[in-house]
This record gives sequence, C-alpha cells and structure tokens, in this order.
Amino acid sequence: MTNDALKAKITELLPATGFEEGGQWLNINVEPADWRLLAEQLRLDASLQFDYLFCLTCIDWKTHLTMVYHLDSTKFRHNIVIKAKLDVAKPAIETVSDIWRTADFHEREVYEMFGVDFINHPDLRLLILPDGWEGKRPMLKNFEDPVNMIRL
Amino acid sequence: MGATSMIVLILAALTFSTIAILIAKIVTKATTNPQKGEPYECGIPTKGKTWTQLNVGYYLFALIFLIFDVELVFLFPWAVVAKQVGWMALVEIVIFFFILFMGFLYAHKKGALKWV
Amino acid sequence: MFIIKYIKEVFSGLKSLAVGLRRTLYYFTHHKEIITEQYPDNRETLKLSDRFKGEVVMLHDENNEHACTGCTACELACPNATIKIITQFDITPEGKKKKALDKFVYHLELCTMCNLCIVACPTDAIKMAQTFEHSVYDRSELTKILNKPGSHIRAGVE
Amino acid sequence: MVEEIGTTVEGDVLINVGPQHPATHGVLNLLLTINGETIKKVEPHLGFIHRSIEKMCESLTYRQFIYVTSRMDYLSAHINNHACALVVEKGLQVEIPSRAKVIRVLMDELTRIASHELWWGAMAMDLGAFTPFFHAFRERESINDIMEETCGARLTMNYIVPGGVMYDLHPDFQKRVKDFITLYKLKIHEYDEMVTGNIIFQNRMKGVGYLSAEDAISYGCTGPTARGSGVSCDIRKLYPYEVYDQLDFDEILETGCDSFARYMVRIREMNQSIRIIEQLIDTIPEGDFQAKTKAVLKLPKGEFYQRVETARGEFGVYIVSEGGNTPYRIKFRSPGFSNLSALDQMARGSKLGDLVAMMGTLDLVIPDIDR
Amino acid sequence: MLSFSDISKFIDSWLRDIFNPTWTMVIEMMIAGVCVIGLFAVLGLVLVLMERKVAAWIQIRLGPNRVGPKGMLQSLADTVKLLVKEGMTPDGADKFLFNFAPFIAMMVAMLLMAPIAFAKDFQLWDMNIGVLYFSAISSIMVISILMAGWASNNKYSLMGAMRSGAQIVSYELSAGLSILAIVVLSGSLNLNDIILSQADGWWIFKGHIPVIISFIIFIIAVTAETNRAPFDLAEAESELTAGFHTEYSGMKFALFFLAEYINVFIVCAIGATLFLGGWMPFHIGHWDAFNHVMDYIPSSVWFFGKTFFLIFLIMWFRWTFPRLRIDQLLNLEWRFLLPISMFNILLVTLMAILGWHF
Repeated sequence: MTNDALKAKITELLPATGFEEGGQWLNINVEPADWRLLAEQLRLDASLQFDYLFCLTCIDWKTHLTMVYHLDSTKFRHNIVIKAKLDVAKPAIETVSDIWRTADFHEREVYEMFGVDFINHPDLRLLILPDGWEGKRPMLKNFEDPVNMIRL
Repeated sequence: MGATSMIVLILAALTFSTIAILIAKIVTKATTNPQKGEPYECGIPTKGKTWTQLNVGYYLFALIFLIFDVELVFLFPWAVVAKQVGWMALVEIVIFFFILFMGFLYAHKKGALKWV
Repeated sequence: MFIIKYIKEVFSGLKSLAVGLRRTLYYFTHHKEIITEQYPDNRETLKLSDRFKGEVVMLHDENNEHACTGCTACELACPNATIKIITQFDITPEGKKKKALDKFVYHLELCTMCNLCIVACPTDAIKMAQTFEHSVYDRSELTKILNKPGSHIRAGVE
Repeated sequence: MVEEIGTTVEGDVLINVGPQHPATHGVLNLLLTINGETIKKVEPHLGFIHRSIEKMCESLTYRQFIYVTSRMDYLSAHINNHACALVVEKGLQVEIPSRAKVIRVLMDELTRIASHELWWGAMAMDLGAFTPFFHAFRERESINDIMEETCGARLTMNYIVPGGVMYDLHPDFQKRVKDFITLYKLKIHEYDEMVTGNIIFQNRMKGVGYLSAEDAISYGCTGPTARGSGVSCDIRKLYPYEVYDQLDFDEILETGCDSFARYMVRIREMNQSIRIIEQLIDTIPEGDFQAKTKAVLKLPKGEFYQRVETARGEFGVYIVSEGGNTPYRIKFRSPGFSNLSALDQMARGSKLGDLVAMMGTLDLVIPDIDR
Repeated sequence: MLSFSDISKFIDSWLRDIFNPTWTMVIEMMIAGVCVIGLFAVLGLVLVLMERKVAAWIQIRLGPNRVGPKGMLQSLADTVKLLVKEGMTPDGADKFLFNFAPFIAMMVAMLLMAPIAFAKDFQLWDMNIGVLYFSAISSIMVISILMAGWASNNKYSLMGAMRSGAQIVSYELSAGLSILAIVVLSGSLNLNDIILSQADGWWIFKGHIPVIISFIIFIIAVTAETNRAPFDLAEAESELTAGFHTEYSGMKFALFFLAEYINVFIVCAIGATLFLGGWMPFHIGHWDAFNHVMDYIPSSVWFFGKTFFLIFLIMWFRWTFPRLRIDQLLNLEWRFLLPISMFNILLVTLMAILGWHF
C-alpha cells in the first residue's frame, strides 16, 4: 500500500490520529491510551497485516518520552512508524508483547533503560542490567553515574 | 604369576596414585578463599540443591540391561563349547535368542527403549 | 520392506562416516597442507601489509624535525581521548610568539586503531606503524610521547 | 536475578549455562529449567558485556561513532559500519561515487563469508567435532589477509567513512580475492564431506529447534534464522541498498524450520556471496573512492533509519537528530537480540544436547546482543 | 633371539638360584609391580602425545613442537604442570568418595593389565577365563565415574555421571557379544589359546564378513565404553563443561586422564588380541616360508604395532565425528548394535559349525 492509502485506512481505524510525513516512512502519532487497540487492528486487519515489528525504542525528549514502533508487513512490504508520547514523570503504555512477541525483550530493555512501565507485560524485570539497578534509568538524558560513566 | 598378580596390580595402582597425589600435595601451595570451594556452574552461584533427584529416564534401560547381561553370562559357557556340540548348539541358541528377541521387540513396542 | 530399509540405513550411515574419515585421513597424511604460522620464529620474515594499523607514530626526519603544528585536529577527531596535545609558545626569530607542539601524548592502551586521527591530520605528521607486539609489564609504559626529545617543527610547515 | 520461575515440579533442576561455558561463545547466561535431560524453560540473562553503546554514541560525532559499531557484531563489523555510514549519508543527502559503492558491497560479502566460516567451525565444535573449526579458519584467514591488506585491520576494520571508504583498494586486491575464490571452490566440498553429510551431524540437527514461520516473524527473527523457516527477509533483496539491486543473486530459503534448515541456509548463502563477488570483482568502476564531505558533519533535524543485512540478520540504525554534530538519540536494532528471544520457544521440550545445536545455528554473537 | 619371555625366564632362574622360592616370588612381584607402573607412566605419556599429534595433523596444525625434540617431551611437561597444580576438593563435596574415585579408576585400569599378553609367553596372569575377566573388570570403571560425579556436589558432574552410567551399561552388551563371536570360533576363553588359534591367520581374515562386522561393533562399543568421542557424553564439554570431572583438578584429574588413556590402550590390546592375533605374526595358511620370514619380527613389535593401529583408529574417530546426543546414543545401541550383534553371533556359530572359516 502506498502512504496515502495507509493514511486513509488508518484514519478509518482510528479517526483521531496525527500524521507526520516527509520522513522515510509514514509516521503516525497516537495517544498511549489508543495504542493497544490500534496495534491489534494493525496486526490483524487483512489489508494491513503489520506482522513484523522490526524496531521498538524510546526517545527521551527531557519534557516527555516518545515510544517509537517501526512496523513492517512481510506480506505487503509496507512500513509505518508509530509514535506515542509518554509522560516523563510516570511513563506507562500498554504492552504489545502478545501481538508481536519480539516486543517482549525489547520492552524489557526499554523498561530498564527508560523506566517505561508496560502495562500487562507478562515478565517485566531487568534483562540486561544487573541486580540493584531497579529504578535507575541509565538511558535518560539526566542520568549521572560517576563510577561507570567516563566523560571525555 | 597367577592370581597373586591381582594383588600386585592393585597395590601398584594404589602406590602409583598415592605417590603422585602426595608429591603434588608437597609441591603445591594451597590457598583458600570462599569462592574457590563453590561448585562450578559457569561462574554463577548454584541454585537449589545440587544433590538432587535427577530424572535421567534410563531406569528402564537398566532393567533391560540386567536381562541381557544375564543372558550374556549364559552365553559365555555356551560359546566355549558351541563348536564341539555342533548343530544342537545352534538350535539351542536360536531358540534362546528367539525368546529373548521377542521380549526385546515387546519392550521396543511398549516404548521402553525411548529416552523419556 | 523393513529389513531392507534397516540395512540401507546402516550402510548409508556407515558410508557418510567413511567419507568424513577419508577426508581427515587425507589431512593426516598430507603435511604439506599445514598452514600454521611459525610466529616467533619467523619474526624476521614476517611482513605485515603497509596499511596495517598497529600504533600511531610521528614521523621525524634526519634533522629530528617533525611536521606537527599542534593544531589538535587529531585530538578532536579521536573518539576516545587517546591523544592529548600539550602546546607551548615558541619565540620565532622575528620575536613573535608562536604556538608550537610541546608534547604529543598518545595513550596506546585507549587506542582502537580507527585511523581517524591520521585522516584528520592536515600536515601528515602522524601515521600508523606496522608494529603489533605491544605487550609491556606496566600499563604506564603504554602512554607514549610521540615527538622525540629536542625535535622541532620542520620549517615551512604551517 | 529471578527467584521463582514458572511452575517447577518435583525433579526439576535449575542449571546455569554460561557465562563461563564453552557453548555460549561469550558471556551469555542461560538459566535452564530441566527435568532429567529435557529442557522445560530457557531464560536468557544478558548484559555481562553491556557497554551502553547507544549512550556512548550520543556524545560522539557522526564521523566518530562508526568505529564503535564494529565492536557490536564483531564478525560483521564491516556491515555494521556500512549501515551507519548509509544512515549518515541519507541524512546529509550525499551521493557516493559508484566505486565506493562497489568496494563496500565487495567487502560486505567477504565479511559475510568470513562470518559464516567462523560460524561453521564454531557450530561443529559445539557438536563435538573439533576439526572443522581449524579447517574453517584456513579459508577465513585468507579473507582476513585481504582485509588486512586493504583496510589495515583484520577484524574491526573501520574502513567505511561517511561519503565513501577510507582509502582506495590495495593494488593486489583483485588478485587476492580471485585466489581466495579459487581456494574456496577447492575446499567447499570438504565442508559437506566432514559435516553436512555426516549421519551423526544430521541426526543432531534434523527436527531440532523447530521454529515455525509465524513464530519467526513474530519473534522478529531475521537473517538465516528466519530464512531457515521459509520467511523471506533478505534486506538486500527487499529494500536494496548500494548496488544490490543490480546484482544477480538468490535469496536462500529453506522450509525445514529446524536447525538443519538454518545450517543449510548459511552454507548456501556463502555460495551466493561468492557469486556476488565474482560479478563485481572484474568490474570495479574507476573513479573516486570518497565523495566530498565537510570536515564537520551535521545532520539536519529529523529521523533517519537504515536497514542492512548482516551475516546474522537485519541490522537497523535509527538516528534522531536535533541538527547538531552528534546524534540526539541512536538506536541499534541488532539481529542477535531478536533471534535470541526465540530460543526459549525453540528449546522447550528438547534435550540438553540440542540446546547447543540450536544456539549454534542461531549464530549468537554476544556483543551484538548486549550492545 | 632375545625376547621378553627369555628375559623373564632368565631373571626367574637367576633369582631362584640366589633366593628361596618365597623370596623369589616376593621379588618377582615387586619387579612386576615396578614394571607395570613404569609401563603405565610411559603409556600415558606416549598416548597423550600421540593424541595431540594425531589431532594436530588432522587439523592441519603442527601440534606440540617446543618441548624437547619435535615436542617429544610435551606430555612430560604437562605432567609436571599438573603436578604443581593444586588438587582442590570443593567445600560441599563428599570428601571421601571424591578423593577415592580416581583411585578406583586407576585400579580398574591396572587390573585390566593382568590378562594381556604383551609378547610371546609374556603375560602377568595366564588365566583360563581371560575374556570374561576383561568384561567383568572393565564394567567396574563406571563405578568410579558415578562416584566422582555424585561426590562432586555439582549438577554438571551429576548429569555426566548419569549419562555415563546409561552409556557404559548399554554398550557393555554389544562389546560382550562381539567378543563372543571370537570365543565361538576359537572355542576358548583363554586369551593365549585365542592367540594360538590364529597361528594360521588372524580371525579378521579367517572369519569372513561376520567377524568383520563384530570387529566394527567391537570398536564402536569400546569407544563408547572408554568415554571417547563421539561417545564422550559423560564429559561433553560443550554441554556439561567437563562432565564428571568438572570439579577435579591437579593430580586427581591427571589420574582420571591417565586411566582413560590406559583404558583405551587396554581395549585396543584386547581388540588386537581377539581379532588381529595379538603377538602372533602375520601368517597366511601354510605358506611356511612366508610365515617363517614374518616370525623374525619380534612378537612384542607385532603386539604393540596392532594395538597402536587400533588406538590410532579410535583417535581418528575422535577428531572426525561430532558427538551423539544421549538418546541417539542409546538408540544406536538398542536399535542397531544389539540386534545386529545378536544376529551376527548366529551367523558366526553357523560358520563355526560348518567350518567355513579358513
């Protein structure tokens, strides 16, 4: 599908979406509350079938966090990027690890690096960081660790 | 030298091992630290009991082995005289093996020879 | 039939093993195929390619002159602060003060041989040497001062 | 670490495989729940060599950060560098000379072969055959020599820079590569003789570590891991970069979904890489090897993503730029991380001995997973 | 011509001249003990070096070449290294069993030396049930492994030991059945009688295909029984790090290591005795002239030559094949080796009765 067709289709699924164009792929801004519903539809809708989540990450904008989901369809080979703005004080979003199972590990990584709480994630605990790092968010811009970080 | 050689050999083994271990004990310098005595599990402290019940699923093999090993013991005296006894020996062993093989096939069919 | 299948299975299995055994026997008997480098013994003949990135050295000519102006381009290009340039002010014959290199400190233990400093250098004062035996007994020996004592900047290099 | 895992019944044993274990090829810790020899659950614990490369890159300039990516998947260091250079070029909108493109692709494919050679040897060693490891290194060594001659290093080359490559090809390059191809064609059938056809090996591999196509996609598996399950995911074909769209090569797909299928994909992929090299080696265009770029690179404000195919699968670089000379946020989507997450699904119910076969065919490189 | 039997007879008569029979016996026993220990040590050194050289050449490497001429003294250097390593006992281990297990391994290996005829008339114990003795003693080996694995207080060790138990117990059968084929043909359990029955040709040549089949089964089974690759599941290093001797270090590990190599030597010696005629020179039927020429080569050379050929065979397997999985290992035994060897023994009996062998 072309970007315009995708846009039309997604507007149909979720009327209150914002689009950003000009980038490599079609960017869609969603509210965190709407994300879960949209995700299911993106995965299951016969004309979309976004079955491959190839990148899941988070960006710290200091004022807010942005979750970024890169989706691909192995059948139609169209891509979209979903962005969801999260509150920096208490970032939380619904998990998609049951829709795309690769999100399981990626969400755990984002959880420990950015402190994003993934609601209903089956196994949200530290994956990479060692014991005792709970609550610290090393990838945030304001994180300071005088012992392990070397400033050039 | 006869059966005494067994005693000689056991003593030789014991002396050899003891001397080797004793020399090693004298030559080496032992150091201790708490981590050294831990069981090796790729560098992570072991979880749970180590002397645990391990389900190795070969107890059935052990039983079948027992049957076959007894059979093997029966075969040894037979094998020595088989050539002299002649055809009767062959007939006997065929019957013997037939019964055994039936049992073996039965065990196989029942899945006793599958690792669980 | 079951028996034929069984026998075929046994034979194809044995054959596949025999193929592997033949190959290893070939290598067991053909010692010409051995490719081991006789490393410490062939030190004299061992020649690394001229692009090999071993460590950063500074080029000095026979008059003990180098081409480093102390511009710190390499220091800025280095991703892990391997290079530290300490400058001083020389008095030129005209009596003017001029910035010049005092010490080119190079931390070999931090260097990843990425070659970015060499590319960044505007006067080609430094280059990569083809050395690779860097082990020393004390870590401090890996911190090197690349400009030789008493060396000066070559005339005409700006 | 976790205290309580799933449902343990009488006779279940928790056992750690790694970090100091011969089969993990690095410092990966897998906490297994086993019952006898049967694996009930595999729980990876990562991070033993996590260096937070993404955070490091936030303070490095666009010229500097490329070298760090060689330290992630060190076996396809060159392809990682390639991805980073591509994304920077995408941001700068620089068109690089065709000579540089061809050089990059040639080096990519050589790296891919070298990586698969090492994988082949290491995987055979996991299964208990030591000899293939040394035989694989013979061919790999000649690739490393080519790399050393042209790039100046054997493993972490840092040869690609934004705008092209660091220096021109070595004059001997073409001859050396042709020599390598001759050697490779002479020796490749030995791989089949010693490992592929071996009955023990086939029994160890076939039907082991089943990963269905749906699972492979859902777990985000890429590269030979997914192609062994019949999922078409070769970025070189689907989203071609550089000169891949002008080349004639096949995407290898196997439908076995098991370890043996993944094994065969890699073996056949090596031949495809040779095919690509053969197409390019005689027709390297003349010209510059580097485009003119500014001394200080500044990406415009925006987001840039580049996907490339490394020896292990899809590698993605995601750069968020605020217009400065360093990335604001950078994310590396590493293939090993997603591939590893499928291990639990694959391993459940199989034997302890199968675990090494599965890990072998996933071709895990731990720095790639930990980043 | 000077041979081992002449030397032993000479020493015997010389001692009898000087001492009374009791003392002669004691001194002879001491000499025998020292000789056996010496043989043990030398075999260990030689076999380790041989393994490393075979492995190196197969793997297109040079192998040890630094210590001594052409690396000949490498294994001696290794021994010294192992000697100065600390032999630890883990804190949680069962101390007595842990330290006793290597002794049992050594004792078994040593006891198996008794019936082997190293040369003509040169044997420690010419017993009339030599073959049975070999089968009986070699199965004790598993006890030391089980002991070591259990006492180590380590999960890897325990699993290794359990695997080893299943494995040795299974392969015992096909090893026994393949030996029986020769017993049927020669009609004796005495190893000397078996050797003498091959005076007109070795059994592997005389016995047609059935004996070749049992030879192949024998080699496979003893490779498994000595825990050698591709059947080294008890110590599968890519699965269980080091299996049953994970916790062993220093000299205690060295004893296990030595016992393993001696066991390899012994099973190969038995194989050489049963199938390749032991010290019997290469004879063809009644070609007396040819046989006479062959007799000029000392019997000990024949014996060691054949044994080392078989050892090479086992090493060759190790450096070629990948390891089997535990269920495949048992599958191989119960689905292939056991039925085939049972059928084979019937064939051999038929052949023996009809006198079809040469």
